[in-house]
Amino acid sequence: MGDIKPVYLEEKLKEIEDSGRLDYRSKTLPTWCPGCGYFSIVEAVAASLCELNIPNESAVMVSGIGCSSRFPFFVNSYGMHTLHGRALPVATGVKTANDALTVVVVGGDGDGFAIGGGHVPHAARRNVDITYLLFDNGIYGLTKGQTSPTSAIGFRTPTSPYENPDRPLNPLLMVLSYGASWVGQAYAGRPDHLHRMITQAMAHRGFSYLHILSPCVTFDKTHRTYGNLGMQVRDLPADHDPTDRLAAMREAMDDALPALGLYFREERPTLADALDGLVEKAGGELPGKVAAKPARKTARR
Amino acid sequence: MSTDIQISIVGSAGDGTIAAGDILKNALAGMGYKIISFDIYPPEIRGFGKCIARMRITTEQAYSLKHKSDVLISLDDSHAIPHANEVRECGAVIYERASIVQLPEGGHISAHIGPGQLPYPVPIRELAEKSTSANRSRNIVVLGFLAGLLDLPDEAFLKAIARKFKRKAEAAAAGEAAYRIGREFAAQTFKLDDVVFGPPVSTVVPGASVEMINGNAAIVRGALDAGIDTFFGYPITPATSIMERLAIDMPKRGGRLLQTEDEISAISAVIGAGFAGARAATSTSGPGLSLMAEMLGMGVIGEVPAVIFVSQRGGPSTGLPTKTEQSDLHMAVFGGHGDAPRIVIAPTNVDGCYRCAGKAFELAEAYQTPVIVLVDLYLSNRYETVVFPARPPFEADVNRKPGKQLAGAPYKRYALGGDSVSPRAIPGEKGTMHVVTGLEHNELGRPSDQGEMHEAMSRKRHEKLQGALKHPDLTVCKRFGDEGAVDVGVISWGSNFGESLEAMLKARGEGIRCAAMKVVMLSPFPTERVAAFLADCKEVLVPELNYQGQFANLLQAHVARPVTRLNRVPGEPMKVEDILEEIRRLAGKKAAQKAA
Amino acid sequence: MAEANRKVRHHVIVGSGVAGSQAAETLRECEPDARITILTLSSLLFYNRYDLPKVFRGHRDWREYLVYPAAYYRDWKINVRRCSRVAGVDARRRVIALDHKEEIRFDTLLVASGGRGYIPEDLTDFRPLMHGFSSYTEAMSAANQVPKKGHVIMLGGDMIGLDLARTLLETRHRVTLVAGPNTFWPHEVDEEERPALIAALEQMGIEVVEGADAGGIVSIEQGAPGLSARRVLFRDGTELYGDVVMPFFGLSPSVEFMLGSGVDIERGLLVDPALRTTTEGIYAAGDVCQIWSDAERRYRFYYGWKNVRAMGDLAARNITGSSDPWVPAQDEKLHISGDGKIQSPFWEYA
Amino acid sequence: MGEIKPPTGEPGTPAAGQREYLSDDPRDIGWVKQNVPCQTACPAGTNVPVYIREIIERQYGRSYETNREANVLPGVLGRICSRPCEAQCRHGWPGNGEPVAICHLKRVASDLKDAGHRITERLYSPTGKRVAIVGAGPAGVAAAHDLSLLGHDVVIFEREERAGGMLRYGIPEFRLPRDTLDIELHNALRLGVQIRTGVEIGNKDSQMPMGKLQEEFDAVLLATGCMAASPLPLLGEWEQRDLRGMEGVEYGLDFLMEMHRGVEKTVGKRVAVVGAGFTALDCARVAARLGAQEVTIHIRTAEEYIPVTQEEIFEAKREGVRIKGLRTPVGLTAEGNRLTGIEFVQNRLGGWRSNGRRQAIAIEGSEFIEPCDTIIIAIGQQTANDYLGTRLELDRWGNVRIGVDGMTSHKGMFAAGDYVSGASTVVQAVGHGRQVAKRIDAWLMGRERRKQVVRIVPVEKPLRERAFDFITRQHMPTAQLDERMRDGKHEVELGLDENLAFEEAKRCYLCNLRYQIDVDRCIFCRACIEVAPRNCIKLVRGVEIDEQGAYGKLLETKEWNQVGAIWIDNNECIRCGQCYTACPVQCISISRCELTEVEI
Repeated sequence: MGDIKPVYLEEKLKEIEDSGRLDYRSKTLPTWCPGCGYFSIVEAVAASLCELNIPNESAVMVSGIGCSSRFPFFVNSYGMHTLHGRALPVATGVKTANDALTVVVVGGDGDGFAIGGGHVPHAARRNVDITYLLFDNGIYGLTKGQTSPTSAIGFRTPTSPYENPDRPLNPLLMVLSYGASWVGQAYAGRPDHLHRMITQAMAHRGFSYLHILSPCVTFDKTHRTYGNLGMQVRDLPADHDPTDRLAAMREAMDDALPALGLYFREERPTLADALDGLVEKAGGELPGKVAAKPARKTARR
Repeated sequence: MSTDIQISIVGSAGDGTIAAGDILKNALAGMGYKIISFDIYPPEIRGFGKCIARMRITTEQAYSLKHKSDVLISLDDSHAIPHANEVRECGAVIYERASIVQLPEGGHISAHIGPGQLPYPVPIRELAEKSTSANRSRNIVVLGFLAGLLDLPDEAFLKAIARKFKRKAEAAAAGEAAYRIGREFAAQTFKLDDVVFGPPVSTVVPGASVEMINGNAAIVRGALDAGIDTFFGYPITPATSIMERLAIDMPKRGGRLLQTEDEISAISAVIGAGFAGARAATSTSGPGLSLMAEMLGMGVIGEVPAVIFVSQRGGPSTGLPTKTEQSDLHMAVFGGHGDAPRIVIAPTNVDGCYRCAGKAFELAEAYQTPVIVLVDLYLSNRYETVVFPARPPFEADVNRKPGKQLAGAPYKRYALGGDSVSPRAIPGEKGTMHVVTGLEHNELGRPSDQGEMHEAMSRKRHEKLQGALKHPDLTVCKRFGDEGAVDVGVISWGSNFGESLEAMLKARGEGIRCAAMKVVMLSPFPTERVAAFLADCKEVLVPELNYQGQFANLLQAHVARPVTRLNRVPGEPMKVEDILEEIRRLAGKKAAQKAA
Repeated sequence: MAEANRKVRHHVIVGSGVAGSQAAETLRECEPDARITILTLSSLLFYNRYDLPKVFRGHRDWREYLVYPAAYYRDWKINVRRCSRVAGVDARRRVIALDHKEEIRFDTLLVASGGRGYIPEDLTDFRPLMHGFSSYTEAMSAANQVPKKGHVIMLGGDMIGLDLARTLLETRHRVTLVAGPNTFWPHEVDEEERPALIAALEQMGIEVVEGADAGGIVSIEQGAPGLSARRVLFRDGTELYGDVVMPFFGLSPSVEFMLGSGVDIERGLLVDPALRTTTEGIYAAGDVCQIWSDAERRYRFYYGWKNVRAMGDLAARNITGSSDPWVPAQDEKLHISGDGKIQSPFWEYA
Repeated sequence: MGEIKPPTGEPGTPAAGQREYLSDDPRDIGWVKQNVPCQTACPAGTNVPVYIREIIERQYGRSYETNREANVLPGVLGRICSRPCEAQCRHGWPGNGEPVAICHLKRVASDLKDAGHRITERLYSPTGKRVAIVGAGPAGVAAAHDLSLLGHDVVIFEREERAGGMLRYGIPEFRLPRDTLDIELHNALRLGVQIRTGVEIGNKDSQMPMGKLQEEFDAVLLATGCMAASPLPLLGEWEQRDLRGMEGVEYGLDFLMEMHRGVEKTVGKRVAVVGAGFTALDCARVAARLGAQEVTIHIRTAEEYIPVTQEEIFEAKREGVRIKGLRTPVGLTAEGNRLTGIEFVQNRLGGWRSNGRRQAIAIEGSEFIEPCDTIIIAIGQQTANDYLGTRLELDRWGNVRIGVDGMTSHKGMFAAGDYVSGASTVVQAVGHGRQVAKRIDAWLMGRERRKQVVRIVPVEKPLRERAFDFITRQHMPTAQLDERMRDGKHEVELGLDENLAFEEAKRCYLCNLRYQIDVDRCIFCRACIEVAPRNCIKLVRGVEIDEQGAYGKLLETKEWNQVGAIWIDNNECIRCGQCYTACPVQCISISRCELTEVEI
């Protein structure tokens, strides 16, 4: 039960308008099923872009195929809606062409860890300076509810009518082991925390991977529902050290009670840095040092 | 009295349009009517896309849908308004009586109902909420209303509703409540006595069963009746339901189905299982077939049986994923790298889906090659009433086995000569061990880059397929209509043939001398029989749902003669009227020439 | 083009009966380019209500009752919006609000919504046990309830009911009339004329019960299974049994959607002799309007098919520029002809 | 920002652990005024949703007490109220169906409360101040009750033999049984109010002079109502003639009062009632019961504009009363001193009057005569001021003028009810009596002792189901026609039984529940809009604020980058609770908002 202290609408509206985050929304109303957790994510991304003061034209949203991949249409920025599973390579191309852009890749669990699973390790180890938001609802929504690589064992779907025999992947553990330089987890049902995590992920220089747990309100009425997720998620322990990859992996191992927060963070050269380095090593000359990144405000909170 | 009624339900995604159509079809089929139906739905799960459930209910099986419906049900006016004029004179339009939001002038469907049509406003939402305290059951409320309006028996509907919600007792009870309140409301309304259901005609022969089924379900049934052992697949519209249905039924028969991570993996697994002797298949649509092309080449060169069910949709790329089109013929017949001949069969109706699906496994084994069964979204999702024979008309095992090997004689997996089909051995059998490779190989299956060998093997791979044209109990092509010389011949393939046939029959009714031919086997091509037909025709019309005229291209590659192409890509089935118009034009042209 | 469009006037007519349909036709003749929309509650196009007794002769196909085929409306470009309930009229904004939340803008509005069967307040509790006769649907429902040679109890007995009674007698049904002050409505019959008229009804074969003599109706009841479907009980203890009970107490004007519009209403819409209501651009015609009669110095109703049609025609002409006064088109006298039969102008229709 | 206080610990305080807020922010007060239209429409300010909710919970006694907080005569008003609340009921708004039978439910609380029901009221300690009230009608009784609660010493002076005023002498028993009236009057005055009946204030010998009251009491409240029947303005030769004493002529109010004092009244065969109010209808119905064969009510305008409830008109018609419109009497016809008919002139409707009714304009030369044996003139009542020793300032309608403090032009002399407003309704009199009582208290004590705030209490669930909205209005069972006519006192309306009451009470939307979305937690997923039964949840970019500081219309948008909030338009909201259940992040809260008073 929330605070029942009355909220005065016009004050609230003014606060929201003044914040400027509406500028990061497109005009189009999102077409996801009402109640979908993805609404929470698009809202948080808008708020984070706003908070980091990233100019709209410097942001690029790249996606593949799936429910989540409609995302670029709802953000007031550049975007690409590419092929199933191929968003990460496209984003790598975009980022390599212009390092000044803020590139956000969005995709679902199927896009990222089924068809496109082969691309994730490479984007991570190269430390492409992009933010990869993985919308994990543990199901294939767009094809109407089949199992995904993160579906639980025993989950019944049209393609696993008796039960899903496969154990789910642990993308966090995978990505930690792939060498991603920023790894975190959030939950669509906690919009505040989600927003803070996205802000940090975007602010990070390098490949940031944010795993976002979300329900599929249309096809999953039993497993990953708001009700279940709400009870399962916990915060990372207060004393968790985000520079300790092993500690992060230990926390990531607990997929029954997923912990929310920043698992791991390190600063290391990005793909662009490495390419620049190769050029230097070859004795070439950089084509007029890429303009400094657009100014970023540090997170307000 | 014979029945011929068409009902359309139009709604927005999430309104339960398709579900309502399913219940209605099942109820009517349960009563013994023949049904042909085809649903149209948008790519979004929710949101604002248009859904149409459209069905034609007849005493005898019809070939296609009609252009005008007898009843239109609107679950969403913004989508239904453009279809209001598709209701025939004296037909009925059933719609939501009151809007929740203020509408602009003309925003309500009642503004678009012509003077000849009958309006039926129903407080659908209110009735739904009244009966179940929720608005989800609006679709069932209208079904209740429809049943009342057309005086259809409750039992058939309640059975169909119970079947729809079989695992959810609560939903079934709510469905029944919604149905009853709709029906009750109809009792207060003006009766539509123009749409009359005559008595259904039973065509069940002893032992056979009659089912209202769609193309994909028929494919599944054919595969099961042919004894499919393994299936690997990846969801893609409009083929997904093949896999979904197999997922339910295959384990019951000891079969194994696996959802792989992508099409590349799926076709790989199918080839592996085929090598190991299983009857294996996958299903996909155009984009998936593209991904599979590389592994398809492997199947051809390795002479591994494999069955690929392909349901076409609008392309290229993601294109029109929920719309129908016949534009993958080129890829199915020619697609891939290298000289990679394969068998491609394209059924023309739901019954054909069943037969082709079963025969595909025979063909794959008999000619040791990947077989593509090419349907499209229209046929996959189209429901028809099909009579299934008591015994499946498929051979359980047509493997040509190597038999007892002479001591010391090496087993030639790819032996040349004869009908070019070599004995095929399966792992686990003694004395016939060999290697299947993607490299060009000799008769033993060992790598060989000799030019002669590549020529010989290429010829073998092509020649062996000729046998498929004479494969027993398989319709390769078939002629309908007038015998002998005709003014106009219509030749077509796939789902589009129903409309072509109906148009040809109508043209005959108008006194035009004409005939039609359906071509089921596209590769290898039945050149002789098609050429004979074309020789009878003064004018040839080739209607198909693609822009390029892919079938006409294929036809002309085998039989050089001018044809008239009718190509449409509206994402929907072709209109019978359009084909008919073209036949009339061609017949007129002929007459004019004669007169001159 | 846009300029031309703006000049096209939109005439909206509420009601598709004799008055409304006649008005639409006259409007089209007077203004070939105008937009004409008829709003009606009915699910059928204009049909002949005077023909409804035919349902008791077994004529059940609604198409038989239509006055014009659908093509007429297409050819004449008259848009008929059926099953459309008017919720209210905003005379100031010139907008009609339909019940389903659509607004229709109009330049002129003709209210020709007619009347519906009046049921005296003391009988309203029994409404579910009575069969109306004011629409095709109601007529069908009554006809379906009456068996061959069945017995109809008619309450009130206005001229609509008596017309039906003539058909019922010809089709060998039994008719009992519970007479009262509304018998012969809309004719105003005085005490002296009445006995002879009642006798004429009896001569026709109608069994007449004087309701007042029996102390009035106490209740109408559903008959027990196997017996007659309805029982009418009178205060003096007598009772009547029949297959259906049909009220015929005359019409009360359908004006509720005009309440609050600012247009003056007493029982019907008050109009001047040119059929203009008190609000500019809004006219009324037919059974719904109370016309000021200079001769009688009062507002009064005029009934009958010819009157109503003439009103529709007049209203349309006045809407399109004329300013003619209303002249009744029909004699209103009820009389008994030489052969002892009742003759009423309200039974004469084309 | 509203004033936030800790729990008050008053009766009705929510269970421990919950909180409640008291707010005096105009936006919150405005919210209640706009959102609880029945309460706002009630002159007494009855907390309708709460008492109906208590009926659903079958707590009839509590429901009765909730009523009594605003109106000490629930059983009486549950029968004869003019129901301004029902005209405003959200359930009766276009598209929503028919209004809740608020009045009938009020009667339910009275009828079904436990036989041993105990009245609970909070008393102030005695102040030592004395107040005299003239007139024991609804306004006087309501004021007396409140003043006595506030600790003042109250004495009522009543001219008639018994208390009740109009209620007892002006309303027929078939509408208001006297035992109900007696009990409620007794309960209202039981807290030490002295009532002296048969005492007439005036300047004659037998009367008590007003000056004496002023001397003996700290304040005097005049609540003598409108008890003088207005004369019928006729034209020509009849203009100057006094109709009293003419055979066949009755004045409506006098007719009823005499009857209720015990005088045997008779009417002729054909009775014409002139007038359009409750009194006219009552007279017509009484006439029908007295054996008249033809009773007609003649009105100047049309049925649409007469200020009585539709049910009242319907019942009168059912009893055989006819209503004829567009006519004004201009003269009578008579044989000697005996009335034989009325001459009317035909009217047309004219412009609007300030009270929302229409003017009638006579059409020249359209006179006509209708024969009748009795005319009952019930065109209105007036106040009588001749009993006062002093002259009071009057307004242009001849009613006494009072200031915002409730005081007349004479210091210490207050006035309330019809005596101030002219003939109106009982509920207005009760409401006004209470208001003026509060003013008197403030004057006597030198300060306001109570003020209005909004109490906001969280509610854990919607309390309703959507299916309730489709229950149709329950009909009030009425006595059979012959029973009614046989015994003129037989109550016509029989009251709702427990089952009917429960069904009817469930219909109430409980408009005092405020549904609110926490914009900070909202993820804009529109799951709530999906299930909304009406256009009640909106994508908003702004809100209008009216001059009182309360919210007006929500400004909607369909452009995503304009959507500042998804907001529940409580004015459209029918409190079905669908959105509350649908919200995935539980960001919808429900709170009960009710006007209450706190001590200052």
